[in-house]
This record gives sequence, structure tokens and C-alpha cells, in this order.
Amino acid sequence: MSVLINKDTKVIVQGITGGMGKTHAALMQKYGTKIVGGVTPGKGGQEINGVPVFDSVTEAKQKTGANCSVIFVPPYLALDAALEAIDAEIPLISVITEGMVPQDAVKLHARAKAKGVLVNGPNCPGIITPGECLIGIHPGSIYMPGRIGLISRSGTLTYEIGLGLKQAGIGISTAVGIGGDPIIGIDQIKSLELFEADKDTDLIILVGEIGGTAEEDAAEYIKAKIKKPVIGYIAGRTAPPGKRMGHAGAIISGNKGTAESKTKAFEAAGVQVAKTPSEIIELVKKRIAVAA
Amino acid sequence: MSVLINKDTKVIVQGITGGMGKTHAALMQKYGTKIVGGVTPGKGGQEINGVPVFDSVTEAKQKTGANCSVIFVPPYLALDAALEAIDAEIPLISVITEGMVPQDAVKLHARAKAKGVLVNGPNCPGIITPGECLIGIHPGSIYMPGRIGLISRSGTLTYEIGLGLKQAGIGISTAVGIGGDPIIGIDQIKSLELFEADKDTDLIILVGEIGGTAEEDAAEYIKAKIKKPVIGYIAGRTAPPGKRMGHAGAIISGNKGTAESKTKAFEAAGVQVAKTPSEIIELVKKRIAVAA
Amino acid sequence: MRLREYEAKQLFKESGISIPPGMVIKCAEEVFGIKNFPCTLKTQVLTGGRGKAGGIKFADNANDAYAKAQDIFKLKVKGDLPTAILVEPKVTIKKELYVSILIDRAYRGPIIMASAEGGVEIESSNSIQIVPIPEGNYSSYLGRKMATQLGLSGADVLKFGDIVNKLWNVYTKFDCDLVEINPLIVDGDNNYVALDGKVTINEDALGRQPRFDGMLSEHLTDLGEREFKGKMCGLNIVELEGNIGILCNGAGLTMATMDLVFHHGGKPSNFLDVGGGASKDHVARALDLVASSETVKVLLVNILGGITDCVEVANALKYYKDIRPEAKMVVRLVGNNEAAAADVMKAAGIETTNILDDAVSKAVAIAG
Amino acid sequence: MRLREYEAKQLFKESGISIPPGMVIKCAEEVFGIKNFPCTLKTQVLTGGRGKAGGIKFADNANDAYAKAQDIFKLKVKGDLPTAILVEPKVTIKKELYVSILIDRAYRGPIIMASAEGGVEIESSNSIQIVPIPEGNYSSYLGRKMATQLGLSGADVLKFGDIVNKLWNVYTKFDCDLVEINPLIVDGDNNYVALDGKVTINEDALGRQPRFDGMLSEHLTDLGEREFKGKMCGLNIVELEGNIGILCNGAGLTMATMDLVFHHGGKPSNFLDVGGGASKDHVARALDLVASSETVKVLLVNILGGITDCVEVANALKYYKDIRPEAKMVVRLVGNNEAAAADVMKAAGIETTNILDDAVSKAVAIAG
Repeated sequence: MSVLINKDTKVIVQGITGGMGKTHAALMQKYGTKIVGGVTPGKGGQEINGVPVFDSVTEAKQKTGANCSVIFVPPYLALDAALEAIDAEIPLISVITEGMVPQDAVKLHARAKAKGVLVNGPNCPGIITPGECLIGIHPGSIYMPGRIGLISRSGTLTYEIGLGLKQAGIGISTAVGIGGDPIIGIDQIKSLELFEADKDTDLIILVGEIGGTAEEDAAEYIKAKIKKPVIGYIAGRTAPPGKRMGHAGAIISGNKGTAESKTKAFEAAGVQVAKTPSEIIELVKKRIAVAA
Repeated sequence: MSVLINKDTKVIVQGITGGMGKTHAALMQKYGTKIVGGVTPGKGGQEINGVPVFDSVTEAKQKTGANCSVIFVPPYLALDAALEAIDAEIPLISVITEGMVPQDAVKLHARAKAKGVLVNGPNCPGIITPGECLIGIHPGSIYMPGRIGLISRSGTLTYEIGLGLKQAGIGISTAVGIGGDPIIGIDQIKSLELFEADKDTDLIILVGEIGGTAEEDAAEYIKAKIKKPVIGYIAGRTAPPGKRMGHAGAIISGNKGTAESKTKAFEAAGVQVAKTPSEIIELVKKRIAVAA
Repeated sequence: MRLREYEAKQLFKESGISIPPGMVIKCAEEVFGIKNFPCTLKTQVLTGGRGKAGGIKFADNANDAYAKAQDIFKLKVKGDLPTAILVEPKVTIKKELYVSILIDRAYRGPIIMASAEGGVEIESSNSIQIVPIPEGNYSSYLGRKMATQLGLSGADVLKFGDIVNKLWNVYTKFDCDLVEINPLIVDGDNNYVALDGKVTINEDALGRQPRFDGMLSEHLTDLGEREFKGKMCGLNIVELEGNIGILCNGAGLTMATMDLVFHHGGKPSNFLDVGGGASKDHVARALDLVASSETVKVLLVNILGGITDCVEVANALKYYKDIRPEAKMVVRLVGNNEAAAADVMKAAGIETTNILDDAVSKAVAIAG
Repeated sequence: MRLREYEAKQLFKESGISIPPGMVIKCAEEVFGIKNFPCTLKTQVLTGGRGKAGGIKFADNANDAYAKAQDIFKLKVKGDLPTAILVEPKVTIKKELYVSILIDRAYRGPIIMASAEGGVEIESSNSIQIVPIPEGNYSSYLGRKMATQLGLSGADVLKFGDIVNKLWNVYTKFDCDLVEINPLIVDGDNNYVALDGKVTINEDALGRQPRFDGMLSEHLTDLGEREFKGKMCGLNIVELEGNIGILCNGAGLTMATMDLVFHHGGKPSNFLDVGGGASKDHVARALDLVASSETVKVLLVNILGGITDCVEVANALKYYKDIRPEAKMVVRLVGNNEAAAADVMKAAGIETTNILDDAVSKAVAIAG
């Protein structure tokens, strides 16, 4: 029915007493996500939006059976919070926090890898399985349930595509906002692997952007392992080199990370590449028409 | 024919230009060990006892095909040397160095475990497969080849037993000196596992001593997994509590680590426990007589 | 935040890396305090290519140095005028190398990059060697490993390794994105000396690196005026060369919008990501900033409200329309609180469209 | 090397852990400088059990303190006479806890041990909680995790966690085997204060911990005379209560020999491991040391030469026989260079046996 999260996912919110955490915990609850508790060290014993706040993740997990954590703590505390969730063996962690120091992100992902824990982010909008579960800051109403898997480095651009699909009457199985930082956990390859294995996903949209070589690597992976159709898009094709385009990861360094290289790699892997967001929707429609 | 090392093992000596390293490299070569090179950073390009000295383990491995490293470097450099060997994917590392700081040993073994590398020691006499290969500082002539597996926390006590066996005309498959430090790599359980799987070992001698709970843990393991006969011995049964008996690990703390507890655990696991070194030989002889 | 050469070298020195005995001068007259000739005068700017631009000069005596320092203080390198010159005695160079530590994205961890050929064009060199740092756990052998990969041997392995150890300390202690010595030279006494250095402190880490408090603003001399102002008020803006001012939320959507302007035949004047959850005032500041360039003929506003409340944006647009009724705006505003925002827009007399392509083609038409 | 309470507390203080405002006095007269009464006077010895022995006293005024300080300076605790007393104002104790960091052998890494019940008999307590530190990678959440395991909540979680963070810094910075606060108290203002502390620096690490240079010898006051002398010349000796002096090489073999003496009905006077590769002089020193106890009736030498050269040992025995011809020795000397050693022994008129059991039973017979 989806990847990573579904209606049974039990979510805790680390940083639930902070501004962002509180607001989005409420929005997630409203969407239908099973928020079973929150964690803010030093504020255990309170209730926020009707769920209990704990002092530690271990305690929260023991008392709620949580199997997912969404992290909204400030950037310099995010590494510790994520390590706490990893140590408590929470199998899926989404770090929404923006501005995490890269050296912290390196430590986070090294530990997550060693422990076999999936980490989404940091600096990402989270994940949504429409109609079932939302973790993070996606505007839930923009998506409708369906059979398209959506993978994206960008937040609002994901919403744009989700909205476009909805307006065309097309829904998605899950949207994975992998995040715009240079060092991230669940990446395009991992997401592709999950969607390929998901029997309720028919087609995958892969939204990349300039910077790094993640799209080139994903293209290699698609060529080797993905049988489902993939439609691609690269944001920033007209970006000047050497300038950071908002995301810490969106920068063309030297001749590395260009949209041209990524587009070529996609095409070589049999991925149809849309030039505009609206073209993505058109390509999806055509694919669906062919299949039907 | 043996565990861990045999006539085909290709050994490099880290610290080969130091006093200990040079002396024992020569003794190992004399014994027949295939010493293919040495490593001393800053002294690459020399030759010692006819083998080349390299500046790094990676280089040494590339040029010699080594699959084992023996480390004789001073204690504060031993962690770095061992990490270098692990990083170079040397699958078996024996750290002879005495006086390694425990916090360094913790780091060493954590990395070795993560990388699936076997580390023998630190503060150990090394390993010998009589007639084939010697790594470390065992006096080779004391052992004869045979079908007894020998595991020991102590150096000279291992030699005592090897000598006693030889005088009785009994040989050993391999002797593993696991070392006397509190934090060691290849331990009793790992050695037992290897000997159990070795078709050329018929019987295992397990020489423990006071301190820690390694013997109790080994006894549990024997009960569950070891089908070959095991003869045990515990040194230090008359040691006073709270005093460190030579080895950093040989200390009874509170009521933990006593010979009594270890003996009981051994007996409960069906291990015959000798009260003196010479009794070990007697018990082995009886076992062999029964089998024959 | 990229440090100037002399600031980077100060960090090197404190961590035990040898640097030439330099002197930082703030005006040309200070050259008369120089004790060792011949010397090198190096402009302290943040952009690359200072050598080609004439920002590095040699002087044989004080008069010579004075004339050259005067020249350098007047010389802009890619728009950047120096406030300081670093003066160093000329050194004997037996050998030049390159070494750096940085995070490799694909490896998801720090790596050591080095070359036995130091010099300016290192990025395109084929001689680059890489040693990844396993799980970010540094140990001294890694520097030595790199040394042997570079073909060094004997005492040089230890000396080069020692430099890498110290460089690693700088890298971790100050949350650096990059630490680089280029060239790392071997001098007449076979010592390894950092002749030039580059250190970039991660900007997200500045809040926990008190040493650099207050230094950011004077380390942005390579930014354009709008970029500098944007940075100071938390707006991601990148200068481009067209006439359509873009205001958007989210980096990816902003890039997509920028691409779409090109796609429809227009040219964006800028990239501006107003960020998530922007307030009316923040959006208003962004509008002012985008419009502050004389080349901007039309403002293209594309907001997809997720965390962002469309009403806040609408109120900012209304405010802007009030103070600059002549300004041309094309607005696409959808998402969270979209209906209420539409009411505000209608009352303010600002037209909107829901379709992104329509908005962009309209803006392109207006810009001409 | 176990530090004294006031030395441990100095490390705590430098790392930011609150300690009572104490004063270390070296003679009783210094009590007249005490400003706050009532106060606690605590003897600064290295052994445990000082409270029960009368080494901790309370004083209400200077005269009272003077009399009590005089008593304490004269009081031996398990043979250890203090050279200093720590004077601290009496504090309000709302709660007592225990916390320590040490390496757990079975876990092969550091652990946090703590209890919500502080006090002296912590080792046998059932209230002990354990939090292992994964692969030795400490992060702040571990201290907070322990806090919640102890049943703390709210602000106490942060305060306790903060103490553990700082304790970890002491543990790693100084290569400690153990850092312990017992009791860790909550005072009248709800602050966490280390009321007593124990720090053990790993002795093998002393060579890279210059802070403790020269401190070892005066931190061995809990050792017997032969143990202290042995330590100073690199000999592992442990005092026992019998009359057979043991000299052996290798810890395991020495223990086995000691056990064998008991097995044959004798009592060893000591455990002495002469180490690997001992020279003639080193062995001679060991012989002198073992024989220096008046209770020793016979020397039992058991050497299995691996790294050790039997000839070096034989020469040491010959030397010893020359200077103390009346001393009784039983010698077993086998292994490396055994034949040459046998010649030396024969020439010196020292009997030897190859069989360990024979040697031991002979020594037992001589000792009577």
C-alpha cells in the first residue's frame, strides 16, 4: 500500500514542546497520523495535544510502542536527539531540522548505518502516505492516495507535483522528501529500492536538482535494478555554477553536479526527463493511458 | 590442520625495526613462519632479515599479499598501528604489545568488530600452529604438532603446558594465547568455536585465570555448542581478592572473578578441571587412552 | 565562511603547522617595518585567481615593496578590494604538494585529498589521491597512508603525516567544510611549510564557534549587494542577469520557477527563496530586496503554502502594492489558507493565477 | 593510580562539576583559617572505609576542629596515614545518588553505572542501573537516559545528564579506569554537587598524562614495602602471608606456582612475576626484593625461558649465591638456553630440577 509509513506507524515527536514540534504534531494528528507521544528532555510528564511527553526516547518507546520518530529539535541538538532514537532502536527516524552541521550529519549517518536504522533527512519535509500517515511538514491536503511513488530533494517542489497530480486526478502511494542537504540518510537509491518492491506503486517520479552526483548514481541503479517506469526532473538547469541555490546541497562545484550531466544519466537509464513541473504530470498521464 | 594460522599464512611485522620486533621477526622466520615484510612508518625501503620494510600496511599488503599482521609497536602507538591494519583489511591481527591503555583497546576492538577483523591480544604471546607457523613470542621448540587445541590467557603457563604435553609425547594443533588484559579480541568463546570446527583438533585445553567472567561465559558456550572434550584449568585459585596478579585482567573485584566461580561453571559445563598444570597432562593422557 | 589566507594560517599556526613568518599590513606605509627582503606581498581577498589578477608581487627592498603595496591596495580582484596584504619572506621551495580535508558527498564522510604536485590548478589535476576517513574516525595512519600514496617515503612519510594530523585537528575543532594547504612546500631545511591555505568554516556551525563571532559580514565581500543584504536578513538570494525578479518559497520550487522563466523565453534577475513559514514582514523585505535592482521590470511571486501561510504573503503583497502602486507583479499563490489570501488580494486589486506556467509566461510577456 | 578525594574533586571542578567550597589543610593549625562552621573534616587517604575508621569528623567551631584535626592526622586507616585533611562546610542534603563511568570487561566498553541511592555500600546494592556507551561513542542522551532509568524527571533529568556529560569528559581526558561520584547530592538549592569522588588514572596511561608526572610514588600508600619497591623497579610483586618466596616469570605461571605451593601444603610469602626477557640485574633485584622479607625461609625460582634467556637467570642466581651463600633456594629453570644455564648453575653449585611439582614440594619441605 505504501513504503516506509502507513496507517499503523506509531510516531513520536522529538522536540514536541518547541514551536515547530508543537505546531506540526497537531497538524500530523489532524491528518490522521498516530502520534503516540513526544520527547523533550526536562519536560517529561506534560501532555501536548493529548499525548504524553517523555524525558527520553527509550522511555517513550517502552510506554508507547513507537516505531518512528520525527525530529524537530534545534540544529545543534539534532545529532544527540537522532543518536538517542538510534540507540533506542527506533527503526525509522525523520530529521526535519534545517541547518544541521555537516560534520554532525556524518556522525549521524555513520551510526545509523552501523545500526541498520533508516534516517530520513536532515533538512527534509518528511514522508507522506496519503490518507494514512504523514510525518514531517508536508501540507497533507495537497496529495491524494494513489499508485505513484514520489521521491524528491525539495519540499515545496514536491508539493507542487503532488498538487499537479491531484488536479489531474492522480494519487500517490508515498512521497519521500529526502532533503536538500549534501549528507542525507534515505537517498534516491534507497527510495527507489523501496518503491520497486512495493506492490502498490506502479510508477516512480524522481525529482532531483543540481549538486552532487546522487542522480547519476540513482541512474546507474535504475539501469541495473528498477523495472518500474521512472519519470525524472532536475531543478536548477539554469543555475549559475559556484552558487548555492538555497539548499546546502544545491551547488555546481567545478564541473560537478550540473543538470546536464544528471539529465544525460537519467536518459541513459531509460528515465523520461520532464523539462517543467507541469510536463511531469503530462508524462505521468501518458504512461497511465498506455498502461490502461 | 589447525585454526587461524598455517603454513600458508603470510605475515607482516608492524614495528619490525624496533628491538622486540626485530628479534622476534628473526625467531619467527627461523621457526618457518612466512614473514613477507615489515612496517615501520618513516623507515620504508630498508631490509630486515631479508624482508622489505614498508612505510604503511596498505603498501605492505599490496606488495606482499600479507594476510596476517603481528604488532610489536610501543603501547601508545599500538591503537594506530592496529587501526591501520584493520583499515588495510588484514583479516588477522595479533597485538603482542603489553601496556596498551584500556580506552585504546576499547576503540580497537569496536572497530575490529565493525569490520569483521579478528584481533588477537593485546598483551598476548600470539598464536602457534606447531611445525607450520608461529606469530608472536611463543618459544616454538616447546610445542610439537598434534591434535590438541590449547587456549590460554597466560604466556609462560601456555609454554609450561605445551612442554608438559611434548614430554608426554602429545602434540597440539594450535595454541592460542588470548592475552591477559581485561579487554581482548579473540577470546575463549571465539577460540572454542574455531577448535570445534577444526577437523584436526580432538580435544581442547582451556587455561583460564582469576578476574572477569570470561570463563563463566565460556562455560555457558561449551554447554550449548561444544561437543569435543574440554579440559580446564584456572590459575590463581589462592590469590587474595583486590590484588592485581601480574596481568591487568587478573584481579578478583568484590566477589567477581574468583577461581571458585569459574571452576564451578566449568564443571557444570562438563569440563574436567585440573588442579595443577601436571594434572592437565594426566587428564589429557587419560582422555586419549579412552579414545584409543 | 571562507577565511582569508592570513586568518587560515593563524589557525594552522595554533595547531602546530609551520607557516612562513608573515606580517599583515593594513596600509602601504607599513612595509617600512619589513625586516627580510626579498619578500612576497599577497593581497588578502576572498576570491580565487588573485595571482593572475596581479595580487601577488615580489619586492627586493622597502621602496620596491612600498610601490607594489600601493598598487595592490588599489587592485580589485573580481570586485573585491583588499583591506590587508600579507607580507612573507621569500622561501626556498624544494617541492610543492597539495593537501586538503573535506566532506565527500557520495562517501558521506570526510576524505583526505592530496597531490604530490602543488599549485593553482589542483581541481583539474590527474595526480589527485584520495584517502577516505572510515566513519569519520581519524587516526594518524591515515595521513601516513596518504603520504605513501603520494610516493613519499622515509622521514617524509612522518612529516607529511604530522601535517595531516594537525590539519584534521583544525577541521574538527572549527567545524570546517574545507581545510586546504596549497601549496604545502618542502623548504631548504626539508621542513613542511604551509605556503598558502584555505579554510572554510561551515556557516551553520558559526553559532557554536565563538571564535568567529561577528566575522561573517566582513567575510562576504565576494557577494553582490542584494546577496549581502539578503544574507543579513536571512533570505537566500542569488544574483542573475535578467529582468524578472523572482520571489518564491523553497529552494527546489525556486529553482524550478527560475528554470521555467528561461523555458518561456525570459531571464530571471535573481533566485530568491523566502524560506518556510515566512511572515508578512519577511516577505515584504524580500519584495523590497528583489525590487531594489534597477534592472527588474516585473516581480514574479510563486508561493506554495505548506508551512507558509498564504495570508501572510497576501498581506505583504498588499503592503507592497500600497507603497509602490506602479510596480508590476505577477502572483501565483496557492496552498495553506489560499481562499482567505485570495480575498486579501482581490481587495488590494492584485491579480493572481493558480497555474504556474501561466504566471511565468505572463511575467515573461511583461518583461519583454 | 587512585587519586585522593581532593585531587579527584579538583578534576571535577575544572570540568564544571560543582563541588563544596573545600580547603585542604596539611597541619591541624590551619583549621583557624576556616570561615564556615559547622564543617566536615575528612582524612585524605587512598584506602576505603575511612568513615568507619573514624577519619571523617564534624566540627562546630575552630577549637573543636583543631582537636579533631589533630586526631585525624594521627589516625592510620588500614596502615595509611594522611598528609592532608579536606575541610568542607556542612551541606544540606535533599537526596543522595551514585554515578560512575568505568570499562565493563564483558561489554568490552565503557558503561555508566548509577543508583538513586547514594552511600557507601553501593557495590552490593540492588538499585544499580547500567547504561552502556555504544562503541564508546558518548552523546548527551546517555546521561539523560540514565537519569530516567533512575526515576528522575523534569529538570533533574537535565541536571543529572549534565553531570554525566562532565564526568565523561574527565574519564576520557585523563585516561581513567574509573570516575565515580558517591554520593552525588542534591543540595538545598536543588543543585547537583559531588560530595565525594573517586578517580583512578590508568597506570599504563601515565606516560601520556603529563599532569600526573611524578605523582605515582606518593599514590601507592596502600602498598606494602616490598610491593612499593617492586613497583618502583618494574617488578610485579604481591604480598602474601607465608614463608616461601616465589620468583617466577609470567603472571599465569606465577599464579600456577603459587597455587601449587598451597596444593603441596606450603604457603607463599609473595607473588612475583619478573616479567618477560629479564636481564641478570633485573632478576638479581627480584631475588633481593623477595628475600628482603624476614619471614621468607626459602626461595622458589620457577623460570620458563621463552623471551627470557635462562643464562641471564642463572647468572643472577650465581651472583645471589655468592653474596648470600646461606640462603636456601629451589630452582627450576627450563627453556631458552637451558643447557648453557645448567652449566652456570652446576659451576655455582646450585641444584636444579626440571619438574615443577618436584621443585615445589622440595621448597615446601624446606620451609617446614
